[in-house]
Amino acid sequence: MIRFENVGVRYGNGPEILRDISFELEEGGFAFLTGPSGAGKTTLLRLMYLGLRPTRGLIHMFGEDIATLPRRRFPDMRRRIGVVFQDFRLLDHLTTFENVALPLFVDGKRPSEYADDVMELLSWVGLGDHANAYPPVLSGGEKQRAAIARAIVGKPRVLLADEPTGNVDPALARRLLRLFVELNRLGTTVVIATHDHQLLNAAPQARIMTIRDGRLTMTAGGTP
Amino acid sequence: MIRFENVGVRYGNGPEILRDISFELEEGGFAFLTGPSGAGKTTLLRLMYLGLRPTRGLIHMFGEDIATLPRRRFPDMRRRIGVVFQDFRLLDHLTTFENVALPLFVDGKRPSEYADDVMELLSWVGLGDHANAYPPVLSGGEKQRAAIARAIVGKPRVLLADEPTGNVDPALARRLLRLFVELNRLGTTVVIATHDHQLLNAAPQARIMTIRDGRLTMTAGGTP
Amino acid sequence: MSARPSGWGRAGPVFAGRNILPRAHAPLRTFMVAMTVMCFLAAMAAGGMFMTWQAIDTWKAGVVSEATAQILPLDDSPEDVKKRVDEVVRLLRGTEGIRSVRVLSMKENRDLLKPWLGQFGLLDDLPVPRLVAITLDRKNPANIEALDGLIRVKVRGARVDAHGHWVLQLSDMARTAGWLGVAILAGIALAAAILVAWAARAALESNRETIEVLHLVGARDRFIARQVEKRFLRAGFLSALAGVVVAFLIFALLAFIAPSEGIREGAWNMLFGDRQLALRTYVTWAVIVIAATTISLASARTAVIRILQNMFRQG
Amino acid sequence: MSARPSGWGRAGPVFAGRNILPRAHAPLRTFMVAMTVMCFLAAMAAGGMFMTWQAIDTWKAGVVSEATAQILPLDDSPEDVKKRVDEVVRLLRGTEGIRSVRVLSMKENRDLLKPWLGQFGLLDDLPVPRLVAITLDRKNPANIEALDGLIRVKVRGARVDAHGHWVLQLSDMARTAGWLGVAILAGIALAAAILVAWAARAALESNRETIEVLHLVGARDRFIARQVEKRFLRAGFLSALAGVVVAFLIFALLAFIAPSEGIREGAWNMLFGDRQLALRTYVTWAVIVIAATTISLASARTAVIRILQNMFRQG
Ligand SMILES: Nc1ncnc2c1ncn2[C@@H]1O[C@H](COP(=O)(O)OP(=O)(O)OP(=O)(O)O)[C@@H](O)[C@H]1O
Ligand SMILES: Nc1ncnc2c1ncn2[C@@H]1O[C@H](COP(=O)(O)OP(=O)(O)OP(=O)(O)O)[C@@H](O)[C@H]1O
Ligand SMILES: [Mg+2]
Ligand SMILES: [Mg+2]
Repeated sequence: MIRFENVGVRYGNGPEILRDISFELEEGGFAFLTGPSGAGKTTLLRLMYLGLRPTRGLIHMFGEDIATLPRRRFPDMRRRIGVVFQDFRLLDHLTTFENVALPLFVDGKRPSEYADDVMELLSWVGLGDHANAYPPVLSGGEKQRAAIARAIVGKPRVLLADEPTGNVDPALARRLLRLFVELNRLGTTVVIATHDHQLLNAAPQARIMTIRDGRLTMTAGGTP
Repeated sequence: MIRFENVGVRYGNGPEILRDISFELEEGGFAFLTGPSGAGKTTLLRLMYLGLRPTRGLIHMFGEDIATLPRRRFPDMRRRIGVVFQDFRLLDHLTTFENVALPLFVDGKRPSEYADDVMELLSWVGLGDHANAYPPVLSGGEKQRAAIARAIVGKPRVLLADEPTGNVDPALARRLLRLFVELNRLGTTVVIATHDHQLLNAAPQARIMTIRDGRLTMTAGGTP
Repeated sequence: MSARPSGWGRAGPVFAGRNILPRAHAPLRTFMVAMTVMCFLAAMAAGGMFMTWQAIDTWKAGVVSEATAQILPLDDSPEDVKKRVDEVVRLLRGTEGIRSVRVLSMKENRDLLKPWLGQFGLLDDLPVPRLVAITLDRKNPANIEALDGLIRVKVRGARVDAHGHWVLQLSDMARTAGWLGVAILAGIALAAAILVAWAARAALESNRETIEVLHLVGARDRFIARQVEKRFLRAGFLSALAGVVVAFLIFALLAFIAPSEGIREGAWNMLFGDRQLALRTYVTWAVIVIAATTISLASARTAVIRILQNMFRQG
Repeated sequence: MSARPSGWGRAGPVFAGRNILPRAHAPLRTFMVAMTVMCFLAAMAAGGMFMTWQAIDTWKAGVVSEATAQILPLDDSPEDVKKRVDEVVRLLRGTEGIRSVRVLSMKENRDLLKPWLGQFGLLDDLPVPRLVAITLDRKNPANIEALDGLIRVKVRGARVDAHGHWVLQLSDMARTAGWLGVAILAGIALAAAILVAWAARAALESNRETIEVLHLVGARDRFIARQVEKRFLRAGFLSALAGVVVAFLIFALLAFIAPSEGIREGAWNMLFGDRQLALRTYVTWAVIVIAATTISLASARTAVIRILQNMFRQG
């Protein structure tokens, strides 16, 4: 599903952030990505969602080498990947509902088709009352939940979540994790970058990828 | 030091987010502010840093009623308060060094006076190598640490930190908490809004303020 | 903390207008103001140019449509001269293509000759020719040469002259004024094009974040470009139109209340009068609106493509 | 992910230029382009207006500095007339304030009278007055009335006329052209003021976040306003100057390579020639730059004060 071979990344002329990363994540896998702040977790996720080309190495996703993928194929690829960004990346001029429905909207679906689904998802993440609020008036945790909802609304085949529970309380974090686990059970490959050790413990079946000093180590873990 | 009397807040015509908040925090106190996501923690901090006027009630800070404080006195008041914003609020066009030194710069100090102090602080929070980097290229945790450094660089008499460890690993979180405790020992009143229960446990002397359904409860706690 | 009003109160969970670029933010509004102001200037310049051209045409036509008949005194008695003058007037009145005929009084005659013959009492005695001012029908002017031949034969010592000399000079002047007007219009149009293209680009640049997010959630380049075009087509067209409408209103006001009769008439003809003139004005104004909108569209489109292509290359 | 270059490579930990508003971002650059373009247009309009005025002045001066002496044939023999003409010329040549004197040939005389007296063979026989063209010294013209008195006394049947009639007409025209130029300049200035004020406000609006953060870390309103003013003073002034300099270069080019001698001379006089004309041009251009900068400064200042005062009121 996702296969890295000797991938290296450096930004500009800076030091190499990621060095010789090689791993494979099978379809339907569930993995946590940890490591100290600034280790390169976000960078690794950016490689996976085509947000950054590696300096060297090969990255296969869905059986294709994304380093040689032509630009016009990007949208198709992206529609199969849901991303929760660390800084949320919500559009301030759209309501929470519109933000969450955005992947469906750009896919050409009509609001009448997806309105109910989106509202249900919003309720699930606790934003039912805020569907018509704009992101600037949401609390930090509410923004994070809107970002999560947007990432999973299209039922992506791969979900990449960058620190998705940094701004919510532990109870809510476990609730959101259940959402990811549920999605994983339906076949989605899930990668969650997090510092939250309690979250790691709450999903014991997951593999744990740790980045330290630019190198990746991976626990065996079991697929569900 | 900080005294709330029957404070209530509602945004526009929305529901009352905070209701009848009354508490007093003595000079040199240390308090954690918790509560579920969307409870009103950020709102309460905004009241304290003059970022929002209460709909009703009295707020005394430094012995003055800030509801009737004229605008031109705000800057003096603000210079005694350091704030770590939940969304960091770094200026993208300034380097990390310049962002952190901003409170000193607007206070009229000369770079030559504070350059060493700022660099030392940056090293302490692990940003020594990133002094000349701009915020858009920092990792999430690095931005958060820059925001913390900016809040404490002016040795404020009150420090308000909103979720200051949501994007850093547990080890770094404890290191940053030590920074707050150290500052508190030197006389700064500290209020930290957080979901991180491990952080709560790491500072047992602190009082814990919990917001739930718009109401505040407060544990007794002991001053250090 | 933001100045944005709290987000309550929108009715349904729909994409308002189904356009997902921000409705109005400062850079887009600047673009719109720039479009309005520059299209206003261009429309004013075009209108002013047409009015000047027309004023010159009118003047030229006035001169062209004038001619003079001269009757030499010869050695006749004043009564005989008068008879010959009456004969000329009769002939002229009978000719098609002549609107009016007027015999200049002796005083007028003298005044016309004054610059050359001086204010001497002597002019009374000098045998000066009698002049008849002829105004031709502009639409269907009489042939001056044929008329001249006729009059010469029919009346002794009489002839008809066109004011050809002046016409030539005026044509030169008109040509100069025409080119000057075109140069001014071209200058303003160029300035407008630069400013409008730039403002469109800047307005789009400030949507970079939105474009990136759209791309990240799987929008195709074509979809994003169409959103941008929709937004700029609407904003640009309406703003350009507003500028031209303001120019129209100013000229319309001139047509009614300008202090000078000439300007009033010129503005009237340009806007409501002569069908061909009015058509020329409106077509030019339409071209201004279309050109400005096209330029801003093209500029925004180029910018969006550049943003999309440069996105996510490296770091 | 952002297009900003990775932030390495700045040397020291200092505030570059000690101005903490962003150096150049799209809205500020739009403001700068608007300043340049509008100041360019205003400077071109002012220059064009001055050149037109000057052309009219030159024409007027040409007419004013001309006069005619007439010598009536009376009943003299041609030789006697010639003597009297020579006498007039001698007198005129001896008068101060006259640059040149020229006796018109018989043919010229006849050509001048042709429009009125026709192309009859008769003119040869008619006793037409002889004309002498006089060109006055523009700086120190002779007094025409005194001259007329003198000539009348000294030479029988002679007199001197100024072209007063034409001067009056030309003054009217010059006044009209002058007001037209002022109206055009005023229109462009107004459009420029609106656009520039708006662009400045928009550029500032897009710094709202920065202003809020500055305020939050304890900056005084005065400090923030000063930062804004520094930024807009510099950006606005330089852009306005650039626009005027481009206009200057275009006129300078005209002064050297314009196809028409008149335009060449006009542009030259306006820029480098007559000290007073040049001074007027440069002062006007300076006023344009100063006014544009002031307007943008005032607009930005008003905007920053409004942002500061509306900040943190409620929600
Ligand atoms: N665009 C960029 N240009 C230059 N350096 C960058 C860029 N983005 C990230 N970096 C640097 O690369 C390193 C890794 O960043 P990354 O965001 O991947 O860390 P992370 O593991 O996600 O950290 P955190 O847990 O704090 O979010 C950091 O030191 C950061 O400063
Ligand atoms: N400017 C605003 N206008 C309207 N409603 C707002 C505004 N800011 C916050 N709210 C609402 O007020 C409530 C409390 O928000 P606040 O940011 O104080 O929560 P919080 O306790 O900080 O939550 P979190 O832990 O998620 O950061 C939320 O429901 C939020 O949607
Ligand atoms: Mg990260
Ligand atoms: Mg909060």
